[in-house]
Amino acid sequence: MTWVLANIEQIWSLTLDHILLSVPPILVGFLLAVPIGWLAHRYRVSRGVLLTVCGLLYTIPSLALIVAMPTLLGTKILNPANLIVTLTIYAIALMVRTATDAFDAVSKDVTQSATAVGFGGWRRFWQVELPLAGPVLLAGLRVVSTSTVSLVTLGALVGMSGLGYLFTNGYQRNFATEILTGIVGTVLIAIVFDVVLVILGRMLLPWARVDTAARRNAKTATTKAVTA
Amino acid sequence: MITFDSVSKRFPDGTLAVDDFNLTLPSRTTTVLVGSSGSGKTTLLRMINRMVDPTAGSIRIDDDDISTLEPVKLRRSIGYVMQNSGLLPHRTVADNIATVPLLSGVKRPAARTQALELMDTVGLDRSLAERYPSQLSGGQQQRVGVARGLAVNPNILLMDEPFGAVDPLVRSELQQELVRIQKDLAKTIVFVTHDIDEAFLLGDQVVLLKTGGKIAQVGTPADILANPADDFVNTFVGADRGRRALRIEQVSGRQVVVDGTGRIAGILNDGTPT
Amino acid sequence: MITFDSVSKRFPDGTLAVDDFNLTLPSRTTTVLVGSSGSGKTTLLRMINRMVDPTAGSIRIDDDDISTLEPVKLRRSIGYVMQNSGLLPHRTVADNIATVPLLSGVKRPAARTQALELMDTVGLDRSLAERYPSQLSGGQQQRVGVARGLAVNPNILLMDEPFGAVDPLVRSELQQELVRIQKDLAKTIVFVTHDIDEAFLLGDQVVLLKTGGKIAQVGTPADILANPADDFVNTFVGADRGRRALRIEQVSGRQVVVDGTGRIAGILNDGTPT
Amino acid sequence: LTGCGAGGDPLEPGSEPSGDGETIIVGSAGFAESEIIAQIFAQALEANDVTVEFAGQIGQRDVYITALEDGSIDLIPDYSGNLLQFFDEDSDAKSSEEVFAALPDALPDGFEVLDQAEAEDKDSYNVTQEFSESNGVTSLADLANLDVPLIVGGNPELAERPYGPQGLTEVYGVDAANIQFVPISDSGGPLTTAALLDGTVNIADIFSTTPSIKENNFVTLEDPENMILPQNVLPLINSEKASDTVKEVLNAVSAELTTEDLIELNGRNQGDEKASPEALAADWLAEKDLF
Amino acid sequence: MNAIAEAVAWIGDPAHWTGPDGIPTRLAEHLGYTGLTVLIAVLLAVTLGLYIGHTGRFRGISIGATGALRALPTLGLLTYLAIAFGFGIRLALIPTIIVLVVLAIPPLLAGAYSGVESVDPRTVDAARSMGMTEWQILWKVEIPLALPLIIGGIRSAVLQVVATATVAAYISLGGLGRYIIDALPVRDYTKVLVGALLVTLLALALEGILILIQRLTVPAGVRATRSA
Ligand SMILES: Nc1ncnc2c1ncn2[C@@H]1O[C@H](COP(=O)(O)OP(=O)(O)OP(=O)(O)O)[C@@H](O)[C@H]1O
Ligand SMILES: Nc1ncnc2c1ncn2[C@@H]1O[C@H](COP(=O)(O)OP(=O)(O)OP(=O)(O)O)[C@@H](O)[C@H]1O
Ligand SMILES: [Mg+2]
Ligand SMILES: [Mg+2]
Repeated sequence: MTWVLANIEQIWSLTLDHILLSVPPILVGFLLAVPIGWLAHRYRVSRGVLLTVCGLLYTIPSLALIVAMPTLLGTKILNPANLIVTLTIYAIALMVRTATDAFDAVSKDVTQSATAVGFGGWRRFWQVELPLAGPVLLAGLRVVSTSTVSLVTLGALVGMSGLGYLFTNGYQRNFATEILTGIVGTVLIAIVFDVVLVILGRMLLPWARVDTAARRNAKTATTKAVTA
Repeated sequence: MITFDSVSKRFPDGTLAVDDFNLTLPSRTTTVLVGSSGSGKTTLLRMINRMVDPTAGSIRIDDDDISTLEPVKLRRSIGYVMQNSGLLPHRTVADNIATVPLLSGVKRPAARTQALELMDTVGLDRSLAERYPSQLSGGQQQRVGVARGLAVNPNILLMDEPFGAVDPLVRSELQQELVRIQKDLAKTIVFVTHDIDEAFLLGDQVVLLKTGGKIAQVGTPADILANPADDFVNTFVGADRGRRALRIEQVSGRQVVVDGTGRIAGILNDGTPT
Repeated sequence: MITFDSVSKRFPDGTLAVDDFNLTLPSRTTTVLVGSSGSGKTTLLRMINRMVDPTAGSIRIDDDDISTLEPVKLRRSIGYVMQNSGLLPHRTVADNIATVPLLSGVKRPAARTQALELMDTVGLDRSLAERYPSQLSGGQQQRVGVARGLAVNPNILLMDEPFGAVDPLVRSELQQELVRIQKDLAKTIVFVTHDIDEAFLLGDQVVLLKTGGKIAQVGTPADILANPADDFVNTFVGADRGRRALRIEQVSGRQVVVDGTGRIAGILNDGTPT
Repeated sequence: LTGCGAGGDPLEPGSEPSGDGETIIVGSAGFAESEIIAQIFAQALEANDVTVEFAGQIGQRDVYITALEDGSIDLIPDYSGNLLQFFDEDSDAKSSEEVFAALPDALPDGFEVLDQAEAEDKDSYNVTQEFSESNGVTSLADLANLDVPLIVGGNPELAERPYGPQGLTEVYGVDAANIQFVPISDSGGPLTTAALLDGTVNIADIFSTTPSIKENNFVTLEDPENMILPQNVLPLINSEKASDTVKEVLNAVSAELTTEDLIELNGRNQGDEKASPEALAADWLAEKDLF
Repeated sequence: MNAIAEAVAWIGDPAHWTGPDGIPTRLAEHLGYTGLTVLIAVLLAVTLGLYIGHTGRFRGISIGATGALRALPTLGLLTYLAIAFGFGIRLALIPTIIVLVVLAIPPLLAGAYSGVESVDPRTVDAARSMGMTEWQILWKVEIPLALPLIIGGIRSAVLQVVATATVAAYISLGGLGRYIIDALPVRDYTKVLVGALLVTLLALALEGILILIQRLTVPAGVRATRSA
């Protein structure tokens, strides 16, 4: 504890770096996965291909991918983009399946009836399909957020600042407290992100809390994403 | 008036859902399409608002061939009510009812006022306006569905088994409500069901369909009961199983009407048959 | 004979589902419990095979207080048929029917032979024996459910809205089948439904329930129709909405029976009331 | 200066400019001592109004050289012998002076080293007192005659180094079949020490300034053939960034830095105090009354 | 592409197929860690999952716990266990397996309890009312019907464990991660790629086997439902 207090400034700065490295993959991964998921939902042909590719991406060991990034992207080796792009790829791999399920889970009755009362295609997407996919998308996003925050620690192995530094550094110094601090910090960030997402969800999807079907779908989606 | 003129529909997978269908649905009356599962009822109904386009033949509303009308606009001018209500789960009751007016550019306060009035029309308490569909009972949801269908004050109202999923007591209430509303508003209603009792209760004109949208018989309920066209109709209306073959028995000093299956249908009000 | 003696059931969450219920269900007859949703019908039924234990009072089968019987053994001796059949989706039709005999140690070939016989009894073609439930229609699934309920040759058969989920045509067929089977086998059947028509068709004794398992009226169908105990019963059987208030009209030269809501109920067979 | 182990990056918070001139990105290798020295460099430069960014614990030499080449960092503390060997495997420079003299030619264009410090920290092979006594081993030269299997512990990359297992074979004639290598990714840190103490390995590559050598009475094996080159600490810098001010400051640092300093700093970092590299650097600068 | 060709050539080199650092040895080690982990994790998590699914007890807690487990950074946990409990590198297998088990638990647990929960409650109710004992319900109804999801959980656990078992190398164990961890400090991309390729291939092979098992074990009636 004394060590934590003595080094609080450094821990805080590592925490900030950790957050800055976590947010882009989560956001970008989500934003890219939604349209991809929609394509997979909409067109049978693309579905198999897209889902298989995403499954494959997930089996590549993360460390290898991070190390390969400078060659693939032509970036400098200390560029945080290497880590961010890698984690974005994992986020997409994880999220696309959920996004597909999210659009699949929108009741056909509802989309049909939306068409029947005169929603045009584009409007129907924004005002009906997307919001109704919301609860499942959120469930997937929460899983992605947790796993991304945890994966950012791997950056320490390639010189990226973040709470993972406390692991490598503590390991070299045989200093368990330091490592434990890093673990607790990482879990805390994950929890804070999760709480933020839940609150966002409540604000944006007020109906989802009372809708049992939506809650059930979200629950299934979480399970599926965890076992993906 | 809606006119089907040699209309056929073959789905891309080859199913011939409707085969050379001809019918006129008079204005301001209720036409019920009744038939068992897969007979093409929904397909016929959905051709009227161009959710499905016929592969042959034409459909006219009054004198416009609907294939010349823009689908989205057409749909906004026709009320549509379906089983499981098809309400938007993420919008409140009032917003659901106001969906189409809002889409067509009616201002929010005006649309809202109208939505509340429609809630009265369909017998929904206004206090439910801010609820979400999932917070309503099945029967209430269907009422919202009907209100939404009426929101653009359409001449035509399409109803696809709107009461198919609610329990018998509520169902009977909703049927009565529809009879009442129709008495006031006199829309051109096209109603789909596979319940012959419902068809007989609601239909001014009942259309009995066989597979492929083939018409087995068209007529008023009494016509059909009194002069069933063939065995298919007989079976369908239950005459051959005795459900329609009633007789009168004396129980506890009252005249009880019993059907051919032994079930008691009711009490005879008027002692002497006219 | 099944006797309910001051039976109450309060669920852990505080709901008083059944409040001081007293009734005798005679052997070898069908007693129908009818009432709207939440009136406690299922709870009453499930107390008979100890799926639910009463919080007060006692239930006797013939002269045994069932609370002294081992639940698993008791259940194996009572047939149970429920809505949506509750079949095991991973077992074939024959295996589903033979479930309980197999559990009780009957050898496979014997159980199988018996299962095939039961398929005859309930009117299922033997060729369906190797199918899985998902490969059957809803009506066929319910028949399998009934066959399974009969498999241990129980004295008592509990049926909880067994035909609630099938469409009206099939439903009516299944009802007739049950009437036929009961004529042959004469079990003590306890049948739950919320469809008053079904209750009147099947019940030797009909029990009309209000919320909390309160008995509104007990009697034969004709008793209830002829002398409804109160307004609740009147409403429930449809007398106040006019569904049971029949009158006779002349259409196309035939006598048509019309109910108070204007719906045509059927054709009168016998011109003169007896 | 906030970051510690931060990549030089657009996301790096709190690297506000101070003074004029260009920014120098100071990097460190992936072990604590390098980070402490790098902190000393960085703080010394900052005290002289040079704008500094910090990128700590990048990785091993192969990685940070790449980082220097692609401009991710501009300056890093390095060790003379290994640096020379990295760029010129065949060099026959042996003494500290020879090595330092050979460096400018060996380094690729665009990079230079500034003055080297007296402070030295090199790989060293260590055995326990007991092993030394019972096998009569005090020098690497004794290993060839040993019939005990040699289990060498060290960072994974030692396997690829000329002074690694293959060096033992080539320079000291140890039978390659008699050497087993156990990679331990803690840069000769506490786990390596523990492995040596509990017998998981019997020879461990530990940096010579590591306090645990003294604490555990390990016997550092002599290296009569100078297989392991002298390893004086020196700044390796991108020539473009080597302004006069920068040179002056870093040379002043090197003039003061001793091997004893390194041992002490490492001790405070790894021992009970667990002082951070940042704090240690500040203490050292204050103690030496620099800037 | 060139890099991949080099990696393939590396793999093809017979010299890399013998000795303690040869592909067969590393592969066997990797499979060993994976097998041991999955065995332990299945015993723990599937049992617990079946219990939770059957009784409905501790459901909330276990969902929370799976979330928290997912947030635990593998690298941190690994180094912490290695140091804090003095396993050192001598007993490195213990922390490694613990970490991998922690990783494998969420998908296994989620697969098992959601599998049991996915069984139609009316089916379970019917089974009970026919006179099945609780054990009979579990073995004859719930487990067979939950099998697709249980095996789904195993599949995903195996996949994640195979991909992550590379970290074992970080605390001096073997496995395919050795290629990656050894090559990382010296930026030997070919070898890193070799490690990644072998891991991915192994993952795919195991995935294929498990899909096959899934096919063979899923009750025919359940398959019929799905295709229907
Ligand atoms: N989009 C489609 N593609 C292919 N075949 C279709 C499609 N929609 C309906 N069909 C087929 O067309 C036939 C008529 O279907 P339709 O939905 O109109 O029947 P229905 O009378 O409404 O039946 P139900 O009472 O079950 O609603 C059926 O055989 C159905 O399978
Ligand atoms: N396990 C339970 N826990 C708490 N309340 C229950 C439980 N089961 C039933 N109830 C409540 O007990 C009351 C009677 O339920 P029951 O299922 O017996 O009614 P029912 O007459 O069968 O209704 P339905 O026609 O809808 O099947 C209802 O208010 C119901 O919500
Ligand atoms: Mg239809
Ligand atoms: Mg019930």
